[in-house]
Amino acid sequence: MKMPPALPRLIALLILVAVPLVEHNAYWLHVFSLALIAAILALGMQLLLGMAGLLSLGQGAFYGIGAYVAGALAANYGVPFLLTLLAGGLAAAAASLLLVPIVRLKGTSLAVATLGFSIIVHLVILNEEWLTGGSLGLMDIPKPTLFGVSVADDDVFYWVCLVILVLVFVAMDRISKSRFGRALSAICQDEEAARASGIRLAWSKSKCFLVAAFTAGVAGGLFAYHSRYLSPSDFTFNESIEIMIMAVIGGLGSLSGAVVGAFVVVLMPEVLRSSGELRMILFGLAVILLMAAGNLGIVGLASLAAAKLFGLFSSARAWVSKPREAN
Amino acid sequence: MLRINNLSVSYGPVAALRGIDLTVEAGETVALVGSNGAGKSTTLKAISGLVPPSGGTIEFLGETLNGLKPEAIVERGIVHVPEGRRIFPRLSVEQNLEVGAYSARAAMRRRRIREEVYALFPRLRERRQQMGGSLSGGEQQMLAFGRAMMAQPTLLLLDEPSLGLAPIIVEEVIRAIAHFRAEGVTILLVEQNAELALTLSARGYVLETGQVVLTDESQTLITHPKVWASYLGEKELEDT
Amino acid sequence: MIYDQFLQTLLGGLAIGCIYSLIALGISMIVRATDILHFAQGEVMMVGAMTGFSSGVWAGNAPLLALIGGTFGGGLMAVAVELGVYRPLRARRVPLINVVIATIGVSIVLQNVARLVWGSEPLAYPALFETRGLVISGFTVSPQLATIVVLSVLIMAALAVFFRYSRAGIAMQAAAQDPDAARLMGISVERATVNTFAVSGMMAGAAGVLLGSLFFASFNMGFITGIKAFVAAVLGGLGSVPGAMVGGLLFGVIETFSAMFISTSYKDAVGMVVLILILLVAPMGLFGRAGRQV
Amino acid sequence: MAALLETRGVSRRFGGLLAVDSVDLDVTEGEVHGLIGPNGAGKTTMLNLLSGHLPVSTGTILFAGADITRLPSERRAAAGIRRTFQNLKLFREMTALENVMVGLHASTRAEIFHALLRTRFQKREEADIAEKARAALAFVGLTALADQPAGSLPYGHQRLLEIARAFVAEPRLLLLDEPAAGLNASESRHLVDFIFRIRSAGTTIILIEHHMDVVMPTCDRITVLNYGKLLARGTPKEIRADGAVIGAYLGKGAVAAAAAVRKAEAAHAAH
Amino acid sequence: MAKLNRKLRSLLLAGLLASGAATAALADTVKIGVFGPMTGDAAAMGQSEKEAVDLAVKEKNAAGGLLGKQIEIIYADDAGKPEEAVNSAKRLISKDEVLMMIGSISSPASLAASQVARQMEVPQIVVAGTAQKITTAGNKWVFRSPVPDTKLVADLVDFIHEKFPNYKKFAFLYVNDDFGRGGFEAFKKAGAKYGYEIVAEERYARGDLDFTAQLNRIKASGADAMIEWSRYTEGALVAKQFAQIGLTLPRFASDGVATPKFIELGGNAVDGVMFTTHFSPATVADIPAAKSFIDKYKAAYGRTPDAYAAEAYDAITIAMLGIEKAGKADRAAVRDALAKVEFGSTRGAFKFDEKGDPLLVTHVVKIDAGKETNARNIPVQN
Repeated sequence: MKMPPALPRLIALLILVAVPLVEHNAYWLHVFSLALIAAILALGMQLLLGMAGLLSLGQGAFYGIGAYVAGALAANYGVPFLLTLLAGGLAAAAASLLLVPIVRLKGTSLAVATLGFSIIVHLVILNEEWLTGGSLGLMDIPKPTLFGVSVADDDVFYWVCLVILVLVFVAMDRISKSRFGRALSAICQDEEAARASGIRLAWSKSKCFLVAAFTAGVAGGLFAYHSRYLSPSDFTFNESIEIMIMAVIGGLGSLSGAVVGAFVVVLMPEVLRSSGELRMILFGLAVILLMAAGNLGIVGLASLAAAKLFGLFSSARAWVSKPREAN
Repeated sequence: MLRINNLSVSYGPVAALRGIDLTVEAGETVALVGSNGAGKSTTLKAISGLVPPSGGTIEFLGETLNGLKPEAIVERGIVHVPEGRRIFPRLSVEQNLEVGAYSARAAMRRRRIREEVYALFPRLRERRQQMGGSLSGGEQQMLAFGRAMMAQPTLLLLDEPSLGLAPIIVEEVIRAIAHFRAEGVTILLVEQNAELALTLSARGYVLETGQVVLTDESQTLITHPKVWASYLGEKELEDT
Repeated sequence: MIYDQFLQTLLGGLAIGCIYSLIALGISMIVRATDILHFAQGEVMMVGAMTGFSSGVWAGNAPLLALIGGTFGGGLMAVAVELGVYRPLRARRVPLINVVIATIGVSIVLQNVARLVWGSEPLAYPALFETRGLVISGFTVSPQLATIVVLSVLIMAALAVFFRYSRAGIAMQAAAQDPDAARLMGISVERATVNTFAVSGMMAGAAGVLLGSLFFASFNMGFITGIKAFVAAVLGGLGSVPGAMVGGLLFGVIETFSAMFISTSYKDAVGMVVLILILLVAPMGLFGRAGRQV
Repeated sequence: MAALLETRGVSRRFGGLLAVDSVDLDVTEGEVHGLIGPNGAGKTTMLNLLSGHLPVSTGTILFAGADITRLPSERRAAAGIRRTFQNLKLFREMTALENVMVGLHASTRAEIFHALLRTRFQKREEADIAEKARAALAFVGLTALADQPAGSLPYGHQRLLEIARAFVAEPRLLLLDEPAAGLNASESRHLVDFIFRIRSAGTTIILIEHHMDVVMPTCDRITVLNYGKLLARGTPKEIRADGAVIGAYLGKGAVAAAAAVRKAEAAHAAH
Repeated sequence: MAKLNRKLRSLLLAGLLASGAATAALADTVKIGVFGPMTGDAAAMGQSEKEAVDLAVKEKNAAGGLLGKQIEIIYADDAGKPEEAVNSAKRLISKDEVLMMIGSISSPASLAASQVARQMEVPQIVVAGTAQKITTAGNKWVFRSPVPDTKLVADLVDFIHEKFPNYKKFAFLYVNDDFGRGGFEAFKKAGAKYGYEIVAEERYARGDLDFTAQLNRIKASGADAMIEWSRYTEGALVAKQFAQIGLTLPRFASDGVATPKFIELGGNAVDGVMFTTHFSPATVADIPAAKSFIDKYKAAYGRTPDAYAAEAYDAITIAMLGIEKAGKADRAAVRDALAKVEFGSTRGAFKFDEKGDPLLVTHVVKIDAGKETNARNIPVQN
């Protein structure tokens, strides 16, 4: 008697697909594309934090690595669009191997060690001019083309981002329902019991970092084409913190939550622009208030509200106790 | 003095106490015995306010304690020495004792009582600058008692004071309990070591899976087969 | 000449390190008492610097009043966020990560409110100390840095005395080490937590005044400094008071010496590499203990 | 029958405390071996040493003739040693079925790319372990609750679920740490039946338990620990009749201590 | 569900705004977008930008506005970040439908936004970004108010060569971002002309507080003089620590310190610093526009304007002149008109070169006893 969990997702997808048909404003399309890219980032973070419980503040670094690798390949060697995205993802994944020694750290120690990684990567981007253009940034990233057709128009690029987001979403969904995803959840909920079931912690965690880094790298590649100019100041550790907020705000552990969280974190400051001086204050207050939603997140609250609103059968109770259902 | 009526406590889905009745009169020492998980510690925690009752009432000197915070209950003279001693490992012995006399009713006379503690446990005086965590198990138990003395209880709740201690230390425990009794302190004692508990007490309650199954004079209980059964299995007893 | 440089670098590192220590102490105390990673501690420091500035200026450039004003400003701000934000969140039993993110929200709000209240321009503190270098038996010593080290040491000593002898200080430690046992001793854990925030805010506020007098006060001075202090606290062992002191000093000295001898471009990276190496050997930091952790 | 598990002089030290003090344990293949003793006797520590959750301080552990002393717990799990935990360590937010499927982790192979592409191999493996997991749930009588989050199950069912998670991997040795804790009388009786059925499936069991009405009927042999040392071993009947065991439980020292009480009280009164 | 509703609503709202904006172009105001770091580390510069623009626009509107309409300024905050600058520019152009844009302060933010300006064909006047790249990328839609760092540095080098012919060895200290890096690269290039040798290259990160390591190395480097490319916040700290470790080298600095705040923060430690700028109260004697600007600014905000304010004031003035000259609210016409603007700015006679950079006379200012003085007049030091 429950609403099929796929239905809200399907509706959301249709709306996302329709956005450029309804909204032609370049600014909004630009910001929505940015939100889609952020959603990819947040999905990677959800794998780390929501599924495996690994509080990593290194995602911003992988995002930067992906962006610079994709951007540099496109700008300097004319590598085609999709290949540069793949290269960005792979480079980030390769860089994640550097984190293997620290995956055994927990909680705060892991967070701060990965924060340190973010800072180091930022400094490399800033200081290695020969590689990244240094503080003056990486310019002249060409417009993206797909099989010889330009996909640089705001609406087309938006759809490209959306397709990649959907692919990543489906991938994460499949992972979460696989042996690997179960192992990560098990690690998250009880490491000792996971070991007692034969799960190798360091191995699984390293793989988790690798997949999340790849995702962030692809998002970085998209960002390179979205902005077409990369500057070190877009890849500070603040980025990592923002990604963490995205994953939590929508609903920890929920894939839809990650997407919604990314939209909130990207769109809210833009919507709040009209409030002028108070903009960031309101944003900060909103973040604090949303945290009161607990682990339900926005998606959990929304489905709760929906369930209440429509008096949907008897499912309300199940929605509360199982926010995961709602994603 | 203490009157417990139909007290129930649940931890999530698990019912730890299923409606127990219990009374302790002023100056008495009463033992609560029973095997692991019978609900002994939970009873003490409910009295001292650490866990909220899901039903029933706890009355102390005519006042209902339900809903009071632990720190308010301490102010009424109920002092709970928890299982596992729970001394503060990164405070010195002297600081631990100081914390014992934190409540307003105990703070006034803390210097004098501290001397009494040191007189009773000279080892503590020797080690008064050491961190609590660096003491041996026996010394920690002494410190826990000293801390309770500092609190100057009218009703003392003791949870497994002999647990994990060598027999020679158990004698120290007995000495400390005797001290409290001589001071006229009422004691509710939880012990797995039933013989010890019943030797020290006048009356006892036997708990099993959250219910009082038996209550009587300690002298009677000490030979009662049901007590034995609650430890080593009832069914087996029948065919012995 | 080279000794002179070495000593100057060391003194500079120690002075910065002292300021990190003061902030890190607060971060550590808060973690110990509540498990919260307080990302807004740097902003509390900033508020201290600002209120210190305002009270100092109001009182006609009085350094002592600036210090007092900053200390209390920081303390009050920390108590305000505890009572206004963290306690209500804890009461709702939200997961710890939510509270941690709320601290980031607090940091954003404080920074931007301070920008509106005190403006976006940096504020120059009145010269609290002599700024010219003093040459003592061939060594150039900055009285300003020396004063900061001395003041910080005094503040930390006062904190040690407070924790060691005062009933409130002992109660705060007891509540942090074993909240249930502390309750059984009649300690209100809620009040002890507020006290913890107050003391940690006061330390941060004092650090803000010292930092402000050494450099200047501005609405954005807290974030980076706060993050560095955070790293220092983890380096020393989150939750350990001596760890926070040593971690802060160590981090400050590493920072200045790596700028001196390794690379100014990568000086922050050196600190991070040291941090990661230390965590690999001692996952809980130098003075860390297993135990209450996130 | 051959010894499945042997320990030789196994000790574990925590700071100054010897929690387990050179214990020799022999567990025969196919038996239910009880491990009892008063609170704080070192039973759970011993179990943690056997499962690899704690490293031994000294001594060796042999499993099916192989030295596993240095093997980490996940490798021991893969080798066929499974356990439950005294304080229930379930994956609370996963469904009961998923919990049991995690138990089969070590015997499955599907990698990430299988999951991403939904390969036939992955689908078959998933169907396979889901079926096995359902069978295990049926075995403990939880079929109806397969899709409920583990954390929302009644306590007794959680205990059974944890056993199912350990049992589903068809371990050679199953370590049960106080499985009856928190169970009511009828649940305990159910547990006793259940242990018999696991045993008849050929699994060797080490059982830590306080509830003697669970231990006595199920165990073939019992080892008693006290203060970390081996106090006695034998059949349930022998153990019940052992004076040292009774003393350990009821406090033999206490009789002498009682005299001390009176003396102390008299002294205090005089003072 | 609530999520969907909200999204729908915001979409509807956006649609309404877009259609509203389309009509607004015909409406009764001339819209100019101004963006810069209103929050974040560079917020003080954004503040100067906003104040200067407000001042100019208020005055113009009081005098009847532009093209017979009032000027409406729409501010956008980019927090000094390129990513947000792009958002701001896109928003100003396509949502607010501004006629043209002014901004930003930092080079990366200005550069990133200039790509939007180019793509969407909207004129942009950069307020303070000095990276040469901004105008050399062949982007005809971008102009800038300050001179590029290459020119500024070349003028400084000429000045040093003229007044201090004996200096050959230099220590260069710079902030490790586009600004400092640009200054350093320019100095290397310009100094080569006179055979200058760089004996110490030292950098620091934005927001750093301690510079003793760098200064100590400079002290040991045997340089004749120190060149420093800092903004005034770090610059003031450098000056203080310079004094504390007992350095006495002559110091030359960038226009990043061309603000009264530098002296306020640095106190007597900044005495003796010589810096290049195009705007300083010390050099306004012959520039009537500067004098009146300073007076008006002081009257409005109670403080002396800094170089950022002057650059922003000139930028908005150029914009207004250009729009007036174009005679219609048409972006292409405005662009062409802007290129031809010539007027007496707060920094002297102003006109753009073919790349869109201004042709201005560079001044060198020496701080003397807490006052900015014109260093042109100092005697040659042998």
